[in-house]
Amino acid sequence: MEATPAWRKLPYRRLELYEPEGDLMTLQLGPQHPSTHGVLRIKLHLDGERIVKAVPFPGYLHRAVEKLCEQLTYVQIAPIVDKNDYVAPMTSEQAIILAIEKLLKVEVPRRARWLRSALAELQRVASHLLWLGTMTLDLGGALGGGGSVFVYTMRERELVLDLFEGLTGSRFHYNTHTVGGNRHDVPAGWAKDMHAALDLIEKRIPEYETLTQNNRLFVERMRGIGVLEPELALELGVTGPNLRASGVDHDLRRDAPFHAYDEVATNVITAKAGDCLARTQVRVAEMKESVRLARAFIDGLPEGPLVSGKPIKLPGQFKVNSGQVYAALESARGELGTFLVAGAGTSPYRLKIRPPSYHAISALPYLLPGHTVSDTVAILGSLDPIMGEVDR
Amino acid sequence: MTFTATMIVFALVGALAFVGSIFTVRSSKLVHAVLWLGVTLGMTAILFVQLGAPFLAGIQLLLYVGGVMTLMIFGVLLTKRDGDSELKTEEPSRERGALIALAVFAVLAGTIWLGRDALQRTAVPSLGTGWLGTSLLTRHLVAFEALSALLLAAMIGAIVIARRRDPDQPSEPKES
Amino acid sequence: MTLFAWLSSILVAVIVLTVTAFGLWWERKLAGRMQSRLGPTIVGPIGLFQPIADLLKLVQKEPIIPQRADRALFWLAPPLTTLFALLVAALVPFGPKLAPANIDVGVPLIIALGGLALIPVWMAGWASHNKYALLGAMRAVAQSVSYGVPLVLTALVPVILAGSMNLNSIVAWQHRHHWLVVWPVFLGLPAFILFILAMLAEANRIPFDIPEAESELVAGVSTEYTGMHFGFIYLAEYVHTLVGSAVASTLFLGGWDGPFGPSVLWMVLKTCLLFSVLYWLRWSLVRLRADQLMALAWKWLVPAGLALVLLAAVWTQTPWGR
Amino acid sequence: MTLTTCLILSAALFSVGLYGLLTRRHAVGILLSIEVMANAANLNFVAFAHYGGASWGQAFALFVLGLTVAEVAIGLALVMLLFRSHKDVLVDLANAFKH
Repeated sequence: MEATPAWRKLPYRRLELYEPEGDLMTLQLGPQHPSTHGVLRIKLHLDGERIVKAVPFPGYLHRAVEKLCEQLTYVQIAPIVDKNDYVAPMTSEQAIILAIEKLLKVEVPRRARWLRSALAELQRVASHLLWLGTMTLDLGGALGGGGSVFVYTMRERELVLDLFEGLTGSRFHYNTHTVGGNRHDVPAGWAKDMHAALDLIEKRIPEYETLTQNNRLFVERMRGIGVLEPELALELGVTGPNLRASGVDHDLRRDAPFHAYDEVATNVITAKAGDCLARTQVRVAEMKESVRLARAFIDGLPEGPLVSGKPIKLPGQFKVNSGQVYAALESARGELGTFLVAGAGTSPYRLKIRPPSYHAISALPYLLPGHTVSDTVAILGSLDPIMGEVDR
Repeated sequence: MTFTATMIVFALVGALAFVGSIFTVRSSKLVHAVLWLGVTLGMTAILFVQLGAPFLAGIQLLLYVGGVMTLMIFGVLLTKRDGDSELKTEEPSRERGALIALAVFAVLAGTIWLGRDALQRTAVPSLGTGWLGTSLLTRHLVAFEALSALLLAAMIGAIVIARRRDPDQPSEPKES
Repeated sequence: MTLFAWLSSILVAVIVLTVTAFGLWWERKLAGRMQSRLGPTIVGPIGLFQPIADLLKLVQKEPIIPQRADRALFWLAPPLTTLFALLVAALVPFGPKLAPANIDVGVPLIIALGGLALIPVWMAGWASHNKYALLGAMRAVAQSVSYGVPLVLTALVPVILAGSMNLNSIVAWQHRHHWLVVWPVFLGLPAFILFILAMLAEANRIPFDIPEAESELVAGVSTEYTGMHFGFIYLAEYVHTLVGSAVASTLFLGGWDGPFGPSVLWMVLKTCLLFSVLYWLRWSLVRLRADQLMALAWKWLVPAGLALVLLAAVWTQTPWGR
Repeated sequence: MTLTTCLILSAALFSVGLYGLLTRRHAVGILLSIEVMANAANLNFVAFAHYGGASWGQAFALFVLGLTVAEVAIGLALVMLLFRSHKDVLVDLANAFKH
């Protein structure tokens, strides 16, 4: 890569400073576009195929979830918010439950915390698998090599979804967490199934590495593309694998342990380059680490009650404190935080979700200029945004 | 005078070539003009086959239709300003141009017509592509080499002329 | 051209179209198996009539023309893409006597006609009045111009060795000596690989399918097309690959030459085998970026092609190459 | 098809090209017209080669092809230059090359 041209740094906000050879072309990438991971619109100003300025416009999937939650009781919120991050609903749900428990000062039994950790790790594996598939889909197209990797990763993701179904009875929107514990206990034989599934996934991860990181074409498309400098990442609040790929050693599982992560140590995976390839490497390595962690959490699942006291079902059972609380966990995409201000009744006065994807998206105006249209989808894909989470 | 298949093909192809050339010079949209030029050139290629020069026909398609037309398309699109209207050009002095062209045609056609007896020749079988190649490297060797030198010069010249002045630092932003 | 030649050309066109239809089925089946899926199974025995069902579906669909499209070009482009792709097929010899158009300048003509297929693709992209289509069209043009050069250069290797531009003579020469990929292997094999690469690029196949790059440009040149118009563009791409495989088999794999049995069988076998390998490539690789594609063509393929041509010329002057 | 008809067709094509050369204002349009004229000349060469006498006709046609390609490359490069400096390629502006 040649040195970054001066104009790439400057005009992402000041288009008038750029003097093109010919005319600039404005291309609306999205909201209906195969590679915008939902309904993101990016307004691209192109000089030929090179991007001069890029402005992302989120909001096409806005469903007013936060406002809706203000009308719901604390018990009702969880199944709503797990539709935010529809690729990793489990952590999406856990994030809100964490905040509510923290607000209500509910003690969670150890067994529930270990189970939650295991579920979070399984969810991370599933989410990263889907990400890897869509990433190659962005590079290789649905009618090409990308399609193949996508089908393979979906096949393995299915194993995780089967596990979740075995546990909660639902493949997607689980509603398995209640305030103060978990609703569904591990059924008989589930641990064995999980080990079998994880063995298979662990065996196949090297195959994906062959198809992606060790594939010359894939590497050529990803290396040096969309370099996210650590300073910029920190400034924008980018977290999760995107941040770790830029060389910042930050992981809430280790730095601010939630669930049972203070009892089982997490190896934080980082990479230096900060480009699309580094993000790929970090995620694939994280998958291996997550497999290890999930095994550890299930193997060491302590005996005891799953829910503190009597399961809380009715909103009236809450003794609502006034006050405000922020709780965060490390979802597959980064720091998924919830800011909760208690209301007078049984529903929150204000609920604000801090989605990691939104902050990842905000890096686009800085990453895209200087790259081509082809790189746009690679960069966007590598940031792993989930529009449901971005727009809420 | 009997109508043979060759004659019918010639009439059709020739007419198409002529029509193509008319549209090439008259189309208001330059993109259409380029495509019509393609028609003319392609039809000429067919005529080449009929005139016993299939190799030339192949080269014509390869170079002209494949290469030159592609370049022209680039030329048209890169020199486009905003919108379609810019691709249209209004031609001044259309009548004068037509008059001159007609006069030239009259002179040419008249000359051909006057010399029609001298032009009564029978077709000779083509000497073949092999012979063409041999003659290029023996009898026309100097011209052949000169042509290759010219192509090289043209290539370098085109690159030098059309190059961005400073490819690494496209136009330093001026502070405003 | 005689009447026989014209008739057999039409026959070849019909055969190629039929074969392409089942090539489609074969690809989907193959791709399905590669992706641990089944592929088409419903229509006909083992889904064999799926392409026909697809065709019927496409024919029924309403052709939609965007309001600001260049109507004439928009209509004309898709059939032309298919036509040009089919024209090449008429030049490929399927047996010593089974060459619809057995002409002396087969190689340049094939490459020229193959290059021509670009024009309607560009027409389609430009006429659509869609930015994605236009970007795709410009990519197609740039790609075709770049890859035309190595295509010509590598096709020159068998021409130089066999001393003829007639495809049938080239096969006959391979029949007398060796298949070109077998001997001289240091010429034949690299030339064959380069030819395949350049041919893939000309046919817009992955990893060189940037003109339609559906993840970036929605569908590139075919974005605005519906119904049978889309079908034509789609078909042309397949015909192009099929015919390209046939040409590659002819030039490098000995064409209709085989140890036993009818010559047509060998030709079809080699073509299908190559076709399947290309599909295999398609379903395992990601696509390159436009600038990487150009860099590959000009920095590697063109110099390599030039070197091969030079080497071939030298080889013919050595005692072994005479 | 005789030599005469070929020559007449060629003359017609040439005149049409000339018309275009005289009336087009867009630089690329002028290049197109020149292509038509060169093509007409080529037709003459090949026709004479076919109808006896001029066996070198095909060789010359080949040279003309090469020359035209070179001409188009240079011509388009100039057009690009013109466009870049003036944002327009009407040949009236070509005076600009002087200064």
